[in-house]
Amino acid sequence: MDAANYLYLSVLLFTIGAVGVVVRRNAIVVFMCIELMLNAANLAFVTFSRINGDLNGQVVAFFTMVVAACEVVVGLAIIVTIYRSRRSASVDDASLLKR
Amino acid sequence: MTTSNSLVYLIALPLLGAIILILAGRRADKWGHILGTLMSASSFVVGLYQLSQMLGRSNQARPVTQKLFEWISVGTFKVDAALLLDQLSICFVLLITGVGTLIHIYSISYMSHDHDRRRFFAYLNLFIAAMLLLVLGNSYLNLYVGWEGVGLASYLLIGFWNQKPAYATASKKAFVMNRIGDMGLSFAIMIAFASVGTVSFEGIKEHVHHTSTGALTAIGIMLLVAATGKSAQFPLQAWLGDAMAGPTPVSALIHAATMVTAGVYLITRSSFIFDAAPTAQLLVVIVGAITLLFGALIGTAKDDIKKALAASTMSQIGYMILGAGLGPVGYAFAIMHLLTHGFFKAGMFLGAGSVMHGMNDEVNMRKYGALRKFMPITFATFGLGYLAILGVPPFAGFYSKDMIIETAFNSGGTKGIILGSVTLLGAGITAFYMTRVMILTFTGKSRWDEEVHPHESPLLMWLPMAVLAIGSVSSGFLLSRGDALVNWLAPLFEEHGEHSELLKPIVVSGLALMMVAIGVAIAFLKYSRQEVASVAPEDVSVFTKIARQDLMQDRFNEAVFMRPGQHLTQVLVKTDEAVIDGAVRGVGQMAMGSGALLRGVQSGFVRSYAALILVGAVLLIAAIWVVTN
Amino acid sequence: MEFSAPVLNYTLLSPMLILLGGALIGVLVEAFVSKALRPITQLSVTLGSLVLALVQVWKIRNEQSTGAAMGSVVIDGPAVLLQASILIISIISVFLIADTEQFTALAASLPGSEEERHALQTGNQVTEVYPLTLFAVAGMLLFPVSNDLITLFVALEMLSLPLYLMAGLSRRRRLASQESALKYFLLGAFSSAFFLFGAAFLYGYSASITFAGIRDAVVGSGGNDVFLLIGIAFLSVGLLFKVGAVPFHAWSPDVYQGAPTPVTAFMAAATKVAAFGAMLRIYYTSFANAQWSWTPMLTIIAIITMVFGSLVAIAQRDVKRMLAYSSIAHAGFLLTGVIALNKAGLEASIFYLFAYGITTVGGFAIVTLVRDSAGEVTDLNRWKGLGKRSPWVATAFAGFLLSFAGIPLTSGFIGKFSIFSAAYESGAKSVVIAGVLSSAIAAFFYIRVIVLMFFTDPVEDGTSVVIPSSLTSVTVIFSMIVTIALGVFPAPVLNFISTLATFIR
Amino acid sequence: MNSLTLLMLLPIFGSVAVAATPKAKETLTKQVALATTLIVAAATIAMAVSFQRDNVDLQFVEKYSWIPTFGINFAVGIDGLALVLILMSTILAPIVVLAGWNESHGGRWSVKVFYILILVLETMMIGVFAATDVFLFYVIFEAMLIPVYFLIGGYGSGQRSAAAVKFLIYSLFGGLLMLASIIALYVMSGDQGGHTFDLQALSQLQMSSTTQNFLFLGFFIAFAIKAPLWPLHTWLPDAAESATPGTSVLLLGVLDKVGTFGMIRYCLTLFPDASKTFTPMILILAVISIVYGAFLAIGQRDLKRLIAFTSISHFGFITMGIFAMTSQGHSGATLYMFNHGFSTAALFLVGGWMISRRGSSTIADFGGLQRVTPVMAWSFFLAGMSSLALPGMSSFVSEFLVLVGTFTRYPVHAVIATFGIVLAALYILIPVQKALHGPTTAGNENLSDLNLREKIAIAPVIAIIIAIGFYPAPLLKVINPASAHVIAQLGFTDPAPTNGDK
Repeated sequence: MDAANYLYLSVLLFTIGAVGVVVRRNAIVVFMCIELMLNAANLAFVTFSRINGDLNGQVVAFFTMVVAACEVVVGLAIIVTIYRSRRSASVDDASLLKR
Repeated sequence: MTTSNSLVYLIALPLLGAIILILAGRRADKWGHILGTLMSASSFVVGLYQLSQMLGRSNQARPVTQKLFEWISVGTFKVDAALLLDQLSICFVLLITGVGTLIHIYSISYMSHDHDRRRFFAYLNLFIAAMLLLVLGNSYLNLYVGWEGVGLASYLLIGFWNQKPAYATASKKAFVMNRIGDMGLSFAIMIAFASVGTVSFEGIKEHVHHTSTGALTAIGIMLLVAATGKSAQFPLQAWLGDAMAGPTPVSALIHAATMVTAGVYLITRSSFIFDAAPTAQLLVVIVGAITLLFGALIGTAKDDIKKALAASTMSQIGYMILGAGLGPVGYAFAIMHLLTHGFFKAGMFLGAGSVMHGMNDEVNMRKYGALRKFMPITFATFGLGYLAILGVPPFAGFYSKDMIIETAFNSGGTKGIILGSVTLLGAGITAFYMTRVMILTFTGKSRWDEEVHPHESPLLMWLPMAVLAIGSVSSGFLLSRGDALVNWLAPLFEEHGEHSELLKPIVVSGLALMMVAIGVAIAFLKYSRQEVASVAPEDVSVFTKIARQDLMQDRFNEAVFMRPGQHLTQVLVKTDEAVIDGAVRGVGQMAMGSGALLRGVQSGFVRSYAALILVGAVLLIAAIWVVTN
Repeated sequence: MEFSAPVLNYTLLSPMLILLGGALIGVLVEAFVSKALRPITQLSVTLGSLVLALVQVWKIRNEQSTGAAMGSVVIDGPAVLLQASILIISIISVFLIADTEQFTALAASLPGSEEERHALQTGNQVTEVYPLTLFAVAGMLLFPVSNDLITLFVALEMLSLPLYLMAGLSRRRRLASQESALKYFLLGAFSSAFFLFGAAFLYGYSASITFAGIRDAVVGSGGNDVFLLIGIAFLSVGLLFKVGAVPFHAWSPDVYQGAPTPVTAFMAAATKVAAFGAMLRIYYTSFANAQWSWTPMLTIIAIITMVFGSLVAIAQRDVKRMLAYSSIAHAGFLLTGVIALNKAGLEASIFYLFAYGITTVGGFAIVTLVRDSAGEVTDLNRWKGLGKRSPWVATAFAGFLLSFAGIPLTSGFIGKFSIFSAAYESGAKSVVIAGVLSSAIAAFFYIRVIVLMFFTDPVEDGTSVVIPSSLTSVTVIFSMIVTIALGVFPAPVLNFISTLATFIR
Repeated sequence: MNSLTLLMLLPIFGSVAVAATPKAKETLTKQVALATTLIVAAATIAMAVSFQRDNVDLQFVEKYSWIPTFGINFAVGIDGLALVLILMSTILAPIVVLAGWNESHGGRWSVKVFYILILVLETMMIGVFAATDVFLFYVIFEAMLIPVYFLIGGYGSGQRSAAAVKFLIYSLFGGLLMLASIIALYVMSGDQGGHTFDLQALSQLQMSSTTQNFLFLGFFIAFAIKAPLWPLHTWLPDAAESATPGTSVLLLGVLDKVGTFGMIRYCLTLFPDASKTFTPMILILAVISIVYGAFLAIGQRDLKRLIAFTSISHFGFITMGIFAMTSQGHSGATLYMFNHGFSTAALFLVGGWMISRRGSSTIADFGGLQRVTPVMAWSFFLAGMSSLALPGMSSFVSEFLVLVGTFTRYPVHAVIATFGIVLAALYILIPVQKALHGPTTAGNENLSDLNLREKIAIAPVIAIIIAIGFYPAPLLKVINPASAHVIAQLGFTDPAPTNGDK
């Protein structure tokens, strides 16, 4: 299969993720969409690694996974805290700060 | 040219007096009037000394100069503070200081009850100094300093009693209208510098022959504008009547004898320009002719003695201007009339002051009558002045005015006939209104109120009147004897060729006397044969009404200049507030408004922020796409 | 497959290593030191590490090497300057962070809960903010010295993640604080996804993850230009997000307002240095030859950013939000330094970053001082008459504001002048003109605050200025001195920057 | 005294001394401030005496490296133009301090702050005229806004803070435009032989006419706001209305001169071609300013606003003189700057005393003051006469020079401008009549006349006005070489008299 197709897939996933961030209200889902975007990027790295015949791209993918895991830790901490305070995981409810 | 070191004292003495009197304040109240009078008198003495020196020199060597210091020097614009005393200015010096001193003396008594007499003398001294500078400056710019200086002194003196709002307004009006004239002088100086490269009399005179007629005409017209302002000539005449708000000695000195004649001086002094600019010269004549009738007509309807005299002054200066506009042949006669007028008009004003002094400052002639008995000396001196202004031989006016009328007739062609007729007509009207003044004031029945107790004025007041009366009687004869003044001034003016003689002098005199007789007769018929109402009748002809309102001069000025000006000012004030500052504020508000509007982007919803980022990212891609393709 | 041991130059890496070590000690301190000693110990450890790191940076100031970590980290003049700036700013920010009043006793407790009250009463103050700060600073130090995409991404996350948490630590108005943390986190993660995706395409374009490799590809026009352009655009999204450029700025007002003020100070100042540092490096080295593609884009963004920031700041009623928008405007000014793409631009940007950072910390330090019984007062209307109540504090704040406004004899002016002249030199005249005009707009709201403080009568509503702690005083005074000194005698600093500011490739 | 730097430092030392005075002893504070300004004035006069009048080069030149990275020097030096303006500023300073002895009391802050601001401002006033480095000039140009801002906002009256803000924003806006131009100059200097801000070097730059035009505008708009020229004038009346009289004197008398000074020193020197290009437009603006300012002055009800608008008219004259490009116009404009300083000072100070006694600045609230307070009335009257350029007053000489100088090249402009002298009579005499003449208005019967301190303050102002009116030569001899130099550098010669075209 043409490696370019993986790229298209990656772009598609990224777009889905990005649109998801914008349209979904639940903080967890929003966060998952972001993870989806990160993984889309990972896919792109791996694909390029394949296309370019260079292993560095795959190394990046590992790093990304680790970083994403850290992000989950921090993110969930924040989301949980706010859920406990507000009894709501909707990102739209958190709009005290504006204008 | 002869130089002298003493010219400056002419000016310095009265100036010093003014400074001392102003700075010393109330401390000088006791002796201020004495000092003021002494300063004026000593300036007169210096003037006499200068005259004696001058007489001792040959015709050509008579002018003397004194350079004081370099005043302004920038590039080629070089003006020295320098004085020039020649045959023309010595006439003025003596008139100013002589009449001035007499009026100082008069004022000591006239103003004795005034709380601010010292200040009055300070102003008088200031005026003398400025007026002397006006006639002694050797360049137009030096003249200009004096020119505005006398305007200032006149402003201060008209407004001497400025606690009365009307008087304060009168002084302001005088100053502003004078400034319009001054603007003309500014223009004249600018044009002179731009076209000739110098502003001194001598410098311009030297270059006059290779200067374009256009430039000279422009200079001449602008000088005429200046003259109309200062000398209350048409169309800048309206301030003079109101200027009578000042104390009467002021009217006598400034608004009759000296300052208002500065225009005549200016034109005469600029003879070399006018001689080379016929158009300007013609305008001078026209202005003079209009004004002499204008003033005379106003004079016929005035009940205020001072305003009647003021109108007369305007008219008489019209004669002088007209004379000066007739070219080389007329200058000397203009000056002669100026000098004789200085005597008789000052005398009459002082007389009027004397009357007012005895009548509790009443100025309405309809409240006078029969004062002959109560004020014999005033009547006598005033009467002599009256005869002089009428031009009854051998009084002063006969010599000077007839010469102008004669010159007017002889100026050639239709112009001569028109001018001659105008001057003759003026003489007739003059006779009418002056007779009216005499009758209303001194003869008939008394019309004054009970509490008024007319009395003759004290010595210090009548003495100057008497001296001036002597001048009114004799000055014309003395000045014209053997063409004394004409010959004295002759070296200053261009030679003039023989003139065609339209009418013989004796015919002119006859005609003039006839007109005078008619005027006198009408006045007698109108005012002596019937009772004079102590309140001005209202059921008078339209012409009288118009004449009472100074031929609508104020209405005209108000309608054409003042009210549109005020309106424009108001509009501009509002425009500045609303449009210009409004635009500035608008920019500020626009910034604030757009800030408030853009604030809306910050909705507080994290998803909208994310959308913003997403849109931003897409736009970035699009932008790069556009740029690179 | 052979596996060679990585060669690390520990001297060059020592500033970051010291900080990470300090952070780890901090974590241990949190666990093992008694609550009474905890704050002072944490503060000592943190300050000690920062100062030590600064000393190390000073020692390596003349090093020029790409070999610190096998080509992943580059140490050169700009790196030293930026790291030093970050460290200095961090030190004076830590002085503010030392004010425990600002931080919630127990971040995990529910706002207003019994648990929270208990923690407060017993003085059981959690001090995790210190190690978090050190982690963040370490990330910031790494960010501008990264020399490949992996390191860059890791550094980005390293500096961001602690900041997300720190934003939520406020003791007062905890809901807002948590909200700001959430927003910061979600948007930050979102933008880093863009960043990473862009990085992937750059890798696709150049077949290399090192900056040098990307640069070589750009110079040689090696790969698919579409990849390059997508890469630049998306990578820029991530960077522009961090610096707060429009339209990626939306987080900053909310986060600045919600976060504890000392954190805001730290974040506003230090993050900006780090993010611009990285941006300068990558644009000046890797992308320099693709200038044609990104200059127009950055120019437009710079212009929009400065104008938008200045305009919206006018409409603000909250001092922290106002400073946030002001910082957006300043991001616009700083972008002109990137656009300039010349040595003067680099020097100017570094100077500007340092000067602006110091002034910002000083400004927020003043904000921490104005309080009522419920904590900080950030409503500008209640700042009325501050000049009457506490003239010195108000004067200092006015000084910082004037520096923000770029009035001569303050550091802000020299910064603005140098950065605009650099941009002009590179031909970016439109940015300079927009910069000048938006400076005029910006002046308006800075001056309005001065008017409020000095020319309006105070309202008696309990607002007062607390006596600054000695550490806060040090911050304010130091910031003030630097702000003025850099305005009046900037020559030594400018010279120093000038001799060092050259990127090695 | 022959060091400009020292001269600039003197007021700073003074302000330190002021700061050191005990808070309770306000009189001591004032005395220290007065002493400082007097010493500075004396030092400046000493400097003026040793100034070589015929030397067109800059004198008392000092140059210290300041920010070598950008080629910026602390470079000062003066020619005749700068000397005259510095002289004016430093002579006005003690007068302002003495005249406004109690101005500092109504303020938001202490007396000390007031005098510190004044003294700092004095340093900057000297510096702004002495600077020969464009950057240094700009720094002072902008920095001097700050003390004035606080002086207006802190010690003024009425809508003082709004007026102060308006003043500051307006000025900053202009300043920033100038900054853009300065940056461009700096960059160009870098392209043409090394970064520099030296005025002399910058004037040698080669640039396209488009560039020159834009850069010129950057400078000119800043100066036109400062000067202020129509239609950028609307900050001035507000500022003058709110500021204390002393501040107004410094603001209109000195600070605004920086605008017209800048036009000569920077616009003409740096952008000779652009100056010529824009001359027609600027002359029109100048003429509009003259007439417009006069009309607006006539229409004002507030004494301070009225004075402000007269100044707008006067600045129109100055600008016209500058751009007439003749030696008379130029020297006249420079002399005008000097004279305007004193005549405005007289108006504002006396007006200020009137206002503080009456407690109102509305002209209609006055009336009959001549009888109640003769000395004050006289002072006001003389100040007014100076403002309307009565011959014998200093303003006449300068105004006439400007008119004559303009007329030789631009007769139409000069003619329209001359109408301004009639309007001047109105805008002075109307308030004179309302305030000084007429019956004494109720409430004014017991106003006190000037006290000794006030007399001492106003006397030198009036003395200078009259002295220069009669004997301007000492100043003109200093100004002429400088003006001639500028005109010559621009390649202009005075138009020759047009005689001989008959």
